[in-house]
Amino acid sequence: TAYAETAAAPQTEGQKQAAEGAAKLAKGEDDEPHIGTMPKADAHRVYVNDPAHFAAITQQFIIDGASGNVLGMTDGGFLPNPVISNDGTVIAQVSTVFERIARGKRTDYVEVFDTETLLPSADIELPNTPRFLIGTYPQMSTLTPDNKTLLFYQFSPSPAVGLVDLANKKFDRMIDVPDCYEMFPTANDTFYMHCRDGSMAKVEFGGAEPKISHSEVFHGEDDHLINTPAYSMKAKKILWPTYTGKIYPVDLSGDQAKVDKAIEAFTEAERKEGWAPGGWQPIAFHRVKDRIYLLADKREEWTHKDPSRFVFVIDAKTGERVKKIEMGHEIDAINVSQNAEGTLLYGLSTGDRTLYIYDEETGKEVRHVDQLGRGPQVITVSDMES
Amino acid sequence: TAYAETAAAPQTEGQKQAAEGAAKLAKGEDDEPHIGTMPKADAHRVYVNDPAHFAAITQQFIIDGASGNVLGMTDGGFLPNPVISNDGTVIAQVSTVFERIARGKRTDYVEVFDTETLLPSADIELPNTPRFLIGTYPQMSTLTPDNKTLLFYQFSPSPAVGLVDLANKKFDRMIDVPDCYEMFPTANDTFYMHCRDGSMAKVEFGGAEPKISHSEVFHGEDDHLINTPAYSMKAKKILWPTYTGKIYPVDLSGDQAKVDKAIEAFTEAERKEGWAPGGWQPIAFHRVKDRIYLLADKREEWTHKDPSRFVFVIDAKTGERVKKIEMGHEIDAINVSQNAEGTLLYGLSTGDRTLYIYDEETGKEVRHVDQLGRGPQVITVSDMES
Amino acid sequence: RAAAEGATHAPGPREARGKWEPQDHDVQSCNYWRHCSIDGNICDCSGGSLTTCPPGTKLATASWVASCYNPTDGQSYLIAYRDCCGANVSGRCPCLNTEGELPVYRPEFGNDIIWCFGAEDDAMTYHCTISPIVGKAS
Amino acid sequence: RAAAEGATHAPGPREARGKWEPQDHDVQSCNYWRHCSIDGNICDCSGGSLTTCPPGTKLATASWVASCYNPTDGQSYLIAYRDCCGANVSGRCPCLNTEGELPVYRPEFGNDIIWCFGAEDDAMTYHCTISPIVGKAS
Amino acid sequence: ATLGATGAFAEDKVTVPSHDAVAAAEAPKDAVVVNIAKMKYETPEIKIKPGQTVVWINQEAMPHNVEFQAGVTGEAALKGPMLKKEQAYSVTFNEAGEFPYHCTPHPFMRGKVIVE
Amino acid sequence: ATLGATGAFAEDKVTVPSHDAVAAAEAPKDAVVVNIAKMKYETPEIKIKPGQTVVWINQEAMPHNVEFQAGVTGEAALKGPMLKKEQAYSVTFNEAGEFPYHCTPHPFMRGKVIVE
Ligand SMILES: [Cu+2]
Ligand SMILES: [Cu+2]
Repeated sequence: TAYAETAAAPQTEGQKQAAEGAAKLAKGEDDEPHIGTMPKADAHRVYVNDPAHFAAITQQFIIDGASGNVLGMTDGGFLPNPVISNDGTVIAQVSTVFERIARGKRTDYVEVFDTETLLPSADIELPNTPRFLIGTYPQMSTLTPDNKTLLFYQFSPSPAVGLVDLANKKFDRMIDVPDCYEMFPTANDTFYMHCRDGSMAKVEFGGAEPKISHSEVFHGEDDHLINTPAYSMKAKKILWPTYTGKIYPVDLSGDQAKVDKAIEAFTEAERKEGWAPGGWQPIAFHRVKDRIYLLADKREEWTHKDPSRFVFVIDAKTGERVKKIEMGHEIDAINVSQNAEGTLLYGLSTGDRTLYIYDEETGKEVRHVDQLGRGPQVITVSDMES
Repeated sequence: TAYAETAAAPQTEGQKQAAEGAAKLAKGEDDEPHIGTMPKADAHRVYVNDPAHFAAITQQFIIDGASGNVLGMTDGGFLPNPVISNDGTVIAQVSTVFERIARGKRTDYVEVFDTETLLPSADIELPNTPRFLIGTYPQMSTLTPDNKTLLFYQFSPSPAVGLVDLANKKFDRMIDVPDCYEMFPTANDTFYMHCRDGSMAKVEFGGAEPKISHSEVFHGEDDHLINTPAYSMKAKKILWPTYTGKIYPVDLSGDQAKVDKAIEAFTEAERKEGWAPGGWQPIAFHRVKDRIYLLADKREEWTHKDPSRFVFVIDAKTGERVKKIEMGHEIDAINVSQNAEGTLLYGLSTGDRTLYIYDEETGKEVRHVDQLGRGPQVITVSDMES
Repeated sequence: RAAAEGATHAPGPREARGKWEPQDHDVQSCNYWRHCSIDGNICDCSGGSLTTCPPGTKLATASWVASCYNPTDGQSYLIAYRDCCGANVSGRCPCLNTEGELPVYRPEFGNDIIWCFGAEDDAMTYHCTISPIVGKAS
Repeated sequence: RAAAEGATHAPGPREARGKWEPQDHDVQSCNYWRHCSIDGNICDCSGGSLTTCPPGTKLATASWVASCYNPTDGQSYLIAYRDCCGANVSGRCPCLNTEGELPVYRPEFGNDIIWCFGAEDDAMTYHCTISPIVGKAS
Repeated sequence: ATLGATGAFAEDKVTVPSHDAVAAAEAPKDAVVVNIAKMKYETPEIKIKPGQTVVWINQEAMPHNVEFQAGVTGEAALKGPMLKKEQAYSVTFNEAGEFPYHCTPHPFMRGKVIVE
Repeated sequence: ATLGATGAFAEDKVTVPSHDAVAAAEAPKDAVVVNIAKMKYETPEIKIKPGQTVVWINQEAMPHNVEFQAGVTGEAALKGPMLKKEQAYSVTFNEAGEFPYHCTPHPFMRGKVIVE
C-alpha cells in the first residue's frame, strides 16, 4: 500500500532522503558516501537508554525530539549509566564489559563520547570493579556542575561514591559514605544522598577528608520514596514522590537539605480509588515553568513499576493540579524538554519500545520514535536554559 | 484465566515443577538450590542458534525435542558458528568478541563447552583474526569424524581453512585453498569444498603439504546452489538444492566427488506456478530413512531467503515425492532428528522466534518452543545412529 | 491454532496494574505464587528449575526476599530470590512483579539490584532467577 | 490510533515471497528502490542517511552490489551496499531483500557477508548499510 | 589460602569449623553468640580473647551472613554462608586484632570482633 | 610507514601518485595499463622495469580495487580505493621483485606485478 501523504504533513526524514536522492541522480551527481557528524545539541535533544532487560550489552538512542529523527547511537555494556551534561557538551557513560561476553574478566570504565563524531574521546578504567550493578537510575551516576568530575555509586562491600576526573581522564578516588544512595550534586565539591534512615546526607569532598553531615529524617519507614526522583541541578531541587504520590520537594540550595511541605498529587478520594504513580521513571520537573509531571494511573497496591497511562501536571509552587494528560499508551518513563516555549513532553513505552512525543501545552501526541531497542526505560534531557 | 488442563495432556515442565515444589513443601523439605547439569545427549537433542540479526552477542538454545524443554544455553559473540559432534560429546563454537562491545581489539576463538556443566573446557584463540564473518552457514565450521580437529573458513585476504587441534586445545595451521567455500569432511584428514567454478575440491591435509584436486564442474553458472546444503558426514553425502529446487546429490564416499543425477523437487508445471525452496536452512536429510526434506512454497523469483510454509519429503534413492507437509507457520529453517522411529521434524520460525516440532510420520505439529532469542536461524542435530 | 500437547509457552506478565492473583500449578507462568516479587527471567525456562540454576551459570549466595502468599495452604513464605549469573540474560519467561518490593535504600526487599554477590568467579551478569523458600514469613 | 505528523516508523519488510515493487519516495521503507538487495538495517534510521554512515561508525570501502530498478526513470542502477561498522547492529529499519542475490561462491552479489572490509580500525561489526549508486547497471 | 582438612587456612588469623550453615543447636557450646535479628547484629561490637569462637545465629527468616573483606582475616575475603532462621556459623579467632565484618547482601549491617 | 608530501612511503618499494581514484583520462600517460572487466584483471601477470608505473582502470560498473597484502609493497598492506567505472589507480614500482595483489571484496581476483 502506498504511503499516504497529505499536503499538510511535513516530510519525514525518509521522504526527504528519497527526494534528495532522486534530485541528485537526475542532475547526474555522484553519491559520495562518508561518515556523518552529530548536530549541536539543543533543547529538543533527548536521550533514550535501553538496558535491554538485563542484557550483557545495551544501547542508547540520541534523538531530536522536534523531528523524531534518531541522530546517532552509542553502545553500552551491562547496565550502563548514561551521563549527559546540562550544556550538552558531555555525553558519557559508566559501563561494564566482560572478556567473554558475560563472564571472565570484568572491566568497569567511564567512556566519554565526542559530541560531534560520537567516537570515544576517553576510556577510563575504574579499579576494583566498583560500580553498583542495578537497573538504571539516573542519579546513580552524575556530573558536577562544572562537568569536570563524574560521580558513580558503589554498594558493596560498603557504600561509597567514586570520583572520576574527566578533565584529566583518570580515576580519582573512592569516598566512603554512610548507608545512603544516589547522588545529587549541588556544587563542584558537594553532593547530597538519600539515606536508609530517612535523612539526606551532605557530602563535601573538596578537602583532604570528606565532610559528611545529615539533615533531619524527613519521612517515615512507610513512606517509600521511589528510586528515580526528578532532580534539577540548576534549581538544586529534588521532587521525590512516594509510592502513594506524596511528593517531597527537597531543597538543596541552602546549607543543608531542607524538605518543604509535601505535595499530595492525589486527594484522599482519588487514592482510595487506586490512583498512584507507577513506572520506571515516573516523575519529571520543568525548572523554568516550575511544573511537576507525575506518571500515574489507577492501580492495585504493589504495582509501582507497572506502566501508567496518565500524566498529572502539578504547579510546584502551589501544589495545585494544572491538568491531566491522557498519554494514550502504556508509558514507563516520562521527561520534559526544558525550554519554555514549545516544550515537549516525552513518554517512553518499554513494551512498545517507542518514545511518544507530546506538545506539553496541548497534551496532544505529535510524533513518535519506534524500534528503540529491546526494553528502553530511561529518558535523559539537558537543561540549557539560563 | 486458569490454565486449561485435560486429562490427556501430559504435564508441562512448569506444571511438573509446581507439583514437585508443592509436594516438597507439604513434606516440610527444604529447598536446596544448586546448579544443574545437562542430561546426556540423545537423538532428540536439538540446538537452535540465534545470530540475532547481526547483533554483537548471540545465544544458542539446547533443547530436548521430545519434551520441548530448554536444557541449557550458551553465549556467543558476533556471528558464531556452532560445532556439534555426531556422537553428542562435543559442543563447541567458533566465535568473535571485541574489547569494547563492538569495537576495539577483536578476538577470534574456539570455545568448547563441557557437555555436563556447559562451562567452557577450552578457549583457543585463533591468530590474526582469520575467521570469515558471515551469516551462519553450518558448513563454515565443522569437525573431522574423530572429533579431534575443528575446521573453520577464512575468506579474506585469500581463501583458507583453519585447523584447530581440539585434543590438545591449540590452533594448528591455516591451509590455503582455491576459490572454494564451505567444508565437508569425509575423513580425519580430508574435506571437500564447493568452488566458484562449479567443481568440488578435495583437500587432503594429512601430509606435509596439502593435496588438492578437483572434480568436474557439475553445474552451470545459472544453477545457484544455496548456501546451506544438507550434509551427512556419516553417509558422506551432500544434498545440494539450487534456487529452483533442483537437488544435486553429491557423493563424497569415493576417491573424488561424484555428482549423481539431480533430483527435481518440482515438476515443470509446479515451477511455473512458482514453487521453489526458500528460507535460511531449507533442506534436511534423514540418513537412515534416506529421505530429503525441502522447505518450499509458491514464491516470486528472488525470494530465496523468505520463509516457506511447506516441507516436501522426497525419497533420496528414487527422487519420488513421498508427501507434502503443511507446516502451518512461516518457517525459515528445518531439520530432522536422525533416529528411525519417532523421528521429529523441526521447523524454526525466525519471525516467531519459535521452534515448531512435528511428528515426521504424521506431519502433525506436536509441540513448540518459543522465546528463542531475537532472530534464530539455524538448527543443528547430531547423528547418533549406526 | 489448536493447542498442541505440552505447549511450552507460559502466559506473559500479569495485566498491568492488576491485582496479584497467585496460582500453584505452573512455575513457568509469571503469576506462580513464589514469583510474587521476581524481576527477571524464570530459570525453569532455560535449563534450570524452580530452585536450580541452569548448567553453565553460577549461583549467587545473596538474594533479595519477599513474602509470598501460597494459595494452596493459605500461608505466606519468605522467598529468597537468588540470581543465576555469569551468562547473558536468558530472554525466556520474563516477569516483573513487585509484591512488597521496596526502594533501593531498603535493598533487602529490592529487586532492581543485580543480586549475584557470592557467585563463583565473581560472576556478575544476570541470566535468570530461582525462587527457593527460606522459611515462613514472620 | 490516528497517524501523528511525521510518523517515523517505516512499513516493515515486504510480504513474504511477494513481488518486488520498488518505490521512490521513502528511504526508510524496505521497498525503497535502491534497497533491492539489502540485508540488514537502513542507516537513515540511526543517524546516517541514504549514503552516509551514522556518527560513531566506520565506513567500509568494500561492498556487495545489486542492480536495482528505479521506477522513476525506468533505469537500473548498480548499488554498492557498503556497511557502516564498528558498532552493534542498530535494530532499526531491518530489511532483507534478495533481488539478484547470489550464493556465497559469487560473493560479489552476496549479502550474507559482513562487508566491513576497508573500514578504519579494522572495524568488523555490523551496524547498518547505505545504498549509494556506483553507476548504471550494465 | 588453601583449605586444610580441618578447615583451617594456614596463613589466616582464623579457623572456620564449618563452611556451611549448621543448625543453631549444633553450634559450638562455648562460643560467644551474636544473634542476628531485625536486620541487625544484636551485639555489633564484641571483645574476645584469642582462641575464642564467635557464633552468629540468625533468629529471623530473612537470610543473613557475615563477610570479612580481603585482608581482614586473611589475604582473601571470608564469605560466610547465608543463614536461614535458626542456622549458625562460627569462626575461631586465633590472633589479636580488630575484625570488621558486614552482611553480604546488606552492607549496612556491620559489626566488629575485637580480639585482645 | 608515514605518508610523505609526495605520497611516497619512504621505506616502501612503491610510490602512489594518488590514494584516491582518478578519472581514467587523468591516469599517467606512460603507465602500463591493466584493465579490469568481467570480474578479472585482464592481464593478471605483467612484467615491468623498476621505475615504471602500472595503472588499473576499471571498465565496468562493478567496483574493484587492488590490494597488496602486508609485507608485499611495504610493511603495511596497501589498499587501493574502490574504482567505479572508468576510474583508475596507479602505483609506481621502484624496486625489483614480485608483487601479488588481489581485489579486496573479491579475493578470487588476483594478479601479479613482476618487476625486473
Ligand atoms: Cu543481612
Ligand atoms: Cu573486484
